[in-house]
Amino acid sequence: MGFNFYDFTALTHNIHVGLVEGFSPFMATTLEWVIVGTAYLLFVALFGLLLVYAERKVCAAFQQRLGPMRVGYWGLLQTIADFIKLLMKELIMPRKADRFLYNLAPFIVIIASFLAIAVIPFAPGLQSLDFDIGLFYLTSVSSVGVIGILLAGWSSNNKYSLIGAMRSGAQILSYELSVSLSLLTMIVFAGSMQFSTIVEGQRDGWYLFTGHIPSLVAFIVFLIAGTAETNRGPFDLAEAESELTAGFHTEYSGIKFAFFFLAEYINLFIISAVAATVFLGGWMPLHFGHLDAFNHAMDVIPPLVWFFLKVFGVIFIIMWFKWTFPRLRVDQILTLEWKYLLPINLINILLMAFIVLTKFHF
Amino acid sequence: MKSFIEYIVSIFKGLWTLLIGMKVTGKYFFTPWKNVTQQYPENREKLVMFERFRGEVIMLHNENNEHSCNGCGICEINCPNGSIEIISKSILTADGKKKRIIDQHIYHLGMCTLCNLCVKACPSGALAMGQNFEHAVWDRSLLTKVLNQEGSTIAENVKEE
Amino acid sequence: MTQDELKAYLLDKFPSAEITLGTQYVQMIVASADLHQTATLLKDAKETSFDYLICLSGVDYPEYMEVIYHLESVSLRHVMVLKVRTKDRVNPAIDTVSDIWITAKYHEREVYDLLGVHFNNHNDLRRLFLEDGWGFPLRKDYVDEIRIVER
Amino acid sequence: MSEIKEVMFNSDRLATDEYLVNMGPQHPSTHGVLRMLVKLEGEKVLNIQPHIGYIHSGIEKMCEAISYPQIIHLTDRMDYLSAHMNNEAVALCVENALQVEVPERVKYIRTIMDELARLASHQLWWCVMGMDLGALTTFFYGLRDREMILDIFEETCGARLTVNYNLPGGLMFDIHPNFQKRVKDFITYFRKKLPEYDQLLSGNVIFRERTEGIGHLSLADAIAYGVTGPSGRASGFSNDLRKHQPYSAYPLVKFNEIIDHRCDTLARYEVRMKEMHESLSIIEQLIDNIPEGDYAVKMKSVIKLPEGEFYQRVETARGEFGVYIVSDGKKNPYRVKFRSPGFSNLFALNKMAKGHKIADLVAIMSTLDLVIPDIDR
Repeated sequence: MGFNFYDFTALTHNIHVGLVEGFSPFMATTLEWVIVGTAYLLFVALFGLLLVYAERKVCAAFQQRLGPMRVGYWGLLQTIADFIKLLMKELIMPRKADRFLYNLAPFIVIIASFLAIAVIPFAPGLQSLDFDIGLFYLTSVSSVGVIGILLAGWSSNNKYSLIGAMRSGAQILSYELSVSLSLLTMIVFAGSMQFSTIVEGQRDGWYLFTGHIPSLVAFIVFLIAGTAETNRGPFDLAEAESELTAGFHTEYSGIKFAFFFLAEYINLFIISAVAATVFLGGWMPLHFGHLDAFNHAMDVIPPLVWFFLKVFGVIFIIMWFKWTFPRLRVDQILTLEWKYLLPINLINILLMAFIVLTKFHF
Repeated sequence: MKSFIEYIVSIFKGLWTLLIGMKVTGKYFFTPWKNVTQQYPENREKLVMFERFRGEVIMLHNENNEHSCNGCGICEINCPNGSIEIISKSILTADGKKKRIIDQHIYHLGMCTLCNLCVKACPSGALAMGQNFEHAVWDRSLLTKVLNQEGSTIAENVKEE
Repeated sequence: MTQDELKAYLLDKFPSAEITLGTQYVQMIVASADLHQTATLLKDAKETSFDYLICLSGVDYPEYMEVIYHLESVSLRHVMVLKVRTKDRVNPAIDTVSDIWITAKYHEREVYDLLGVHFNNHNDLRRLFLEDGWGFPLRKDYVDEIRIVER
Repeated sequence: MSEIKEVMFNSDRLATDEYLVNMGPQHPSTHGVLRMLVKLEGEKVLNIQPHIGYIHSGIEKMCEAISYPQIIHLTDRMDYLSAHMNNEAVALCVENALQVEVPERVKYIRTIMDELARLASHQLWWCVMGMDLGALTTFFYGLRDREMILDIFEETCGARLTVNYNLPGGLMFDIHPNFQKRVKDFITYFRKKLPEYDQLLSGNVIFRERTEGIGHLSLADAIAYGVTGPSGRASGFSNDLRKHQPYSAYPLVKFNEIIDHRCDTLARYEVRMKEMHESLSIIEQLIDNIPEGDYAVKMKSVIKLPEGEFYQRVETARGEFGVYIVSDGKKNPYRVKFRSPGFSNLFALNKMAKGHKIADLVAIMSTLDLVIPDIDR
């Protein structure tokens, strides 16, 4: 059972074979579920904490500050301390809140994020679900989260929450369109919705470079729409703290608030991971056509590192948006989608189809 | 057609202004050594307040534990919020005369607005503003201070009241 | 208009009012019955056109209550002080000028709140800072043994 | 089915109700304890009713019991961002009443300090404006630059915010030996930073979309509501007292009164941005020419004003500040009234924000630059 840092296929395959041989089929499947589920839970919790820390440090650097410095070396343990604090906090519920929906909402939000993370290919062999409709599945499950946000806003019996939830609903419903259409552009180019095929197709060059202008446009549109999808950056209307105090999660405290908070960062990761996979070649190292020496040098860096480098690059850009731009107003956010992004997207798809048909791409 | 061109131009102009904004924040991100944060409790040793900084009212004492307050009460009158109280006592001087001198110069830091009027008004220059600004205490009564030190006496050259 | 010209003009226009040249501005004291009419004239007349109410204050004098209007003309740049007095300390009432200068609406609420001067025809005369049932703290006979420490 | 139809089309059962939202007393964008009852229809603001008085501190009543130098230190606590101008208003009022002529040096220093305070106030306004619109980074850039002014204040006046630097007849101290150098350093530094402010916020397409044509306040309304200061000047209301009733060293300096006729949020924003440039140029004209002389004239230890009424107007960062002192010849005033700019400005909010979105209400409120203790007094 050799451990290969460049290809996890053998490792995962061996674990699977070992389980099937050692246990009954039912037990083997159950154990596989448990192992995969625990791995994802651990990854999400740790990566969420890391992202929160990264966000605080990045925003501090943009603002000429230092950020958290006290807990641990350079504040490394700060988010863990915050998490412990959130765990110990009292769960407060407004008296006239809809008890069931109020409790359900954070779980819907976080489950939607968990479902979406399942199809992300981290490295060769390190992907739990490799559908032939991977991208389709991802766009559909990630939009389930908005139901949780709407429920949270409605059930907590707070006027600010309700306004925030309604804003969020209008926003995510519109921007889902742009996300899907920009991904559709790339599906047209890649000819597949399966993540493994998409990544494999970028062996000789990332789609961002090989797809000419349409894929560049699609990338920019995807970044903007993705930022809006995650309720972040200049699109954080749903929790606009200068207008609605905290928007849809005003009334949540303790671990339920932590769920919303964590879900926001997982969504950020998912959007960045999809951008990295579809446009920047996923775990594929940076390759240029026939520069063999350069390509070999790039191959030395393991795919997992490549993947996270790209993801962090995209996350950094999205954070850069957030800490630079003022927030849009609710009608402007819809104007941007319906009057700018959507027409651009539609033309872009046509252009991409034309390029694919004429084989004009690299 | 004209409006279409305007539409296209507006997109690019808008994107350009956004990029300019990102340039500003990006410039600071990539020059982290220009950060302006002061880490306060850590830099306590190096932290020097300005000499005129008004942190609290203090009474100046020289090396012989002498101050120059003769207890005239002008600071008490000039204080806008009653944070100074002067308690005087009468003693017998060497030549047998009765004389009123200061017993306690009581200062309520909790009521003080640090306006500097008492220091400005003091005719003998006995009061001054101290630079200490860390006044947090666990008990409010600790904020009431006696400014003349234990056993201190009035300096020789101070004009008698 | 200079202060002297303004004084002469006002003396001509409002013979019944008491007009003096104060240290800074021309002062005009009108009877409370004439206030609304006088204020309208001061604002609308082309020669004066006092369209900007700088400040509206109330003072409680021993014999009377006084409301003072500092007026300025934006176009002509002259300032005058209009005063109106009422002897009634129990139920002082003065006509509102909030229909002439909108900002007076809130300044009058403040004067009502702190001095208890009632403004007739004011459409929203509620207390501004303090609770209902509080006294009128800027009156000289106001006592509050808990909050005011005499020195 | 008929049941559903009844619910859908019977207006009694599907009645719409007005949506009342309490903004404040604790709300991030009211910058203090201001409470507004906002009537909404969806996102649209129908009516705003400000409720004030949460930090009413009775300064006017307090003033009746204390002497004039003591009043000055209370005015620090009203509009703490224009503390120096407020102090100066009372000092000028007392000096005018006593017919005291202060030395030229005092006038120069007071004017420089005024403009520094105005700059500090506008800087804070700028960063908070950005924060209200969601650009959090502006907050730190504004505060970073404001720190330099506060250091100048701390070195010369002894305090950063509640400076209490004026006394009737002069100043509390002479300027610190480092003062001129520090101010000049600040001017060169800030001249470089101001274009950055424009790049970050003023030029930003999102910002312009958020502010252009929002919160219209016509000239007639501005005068009727008594909206002064930069907010009034953005409606074309020429009300800069530094020009119209110059005091201290303002008659000696050349500067422009910034007037904009666009009347919207963007105009109010740009008036303040341009005022920062004007303030810098005013300081530049004065800083090298501070005449030698005393920093205060000798006043009696107990200041008694002659019987009468005295009114002094000064231009603070927020607009026209007035002090009305009624004296009966004693050492305490008989009555003091402060005409605070924020008080009049606040009540024009309803006029401006009606019909706009909640997000615009926040933007409009931040361009009015409200300081709540200034309103409540």
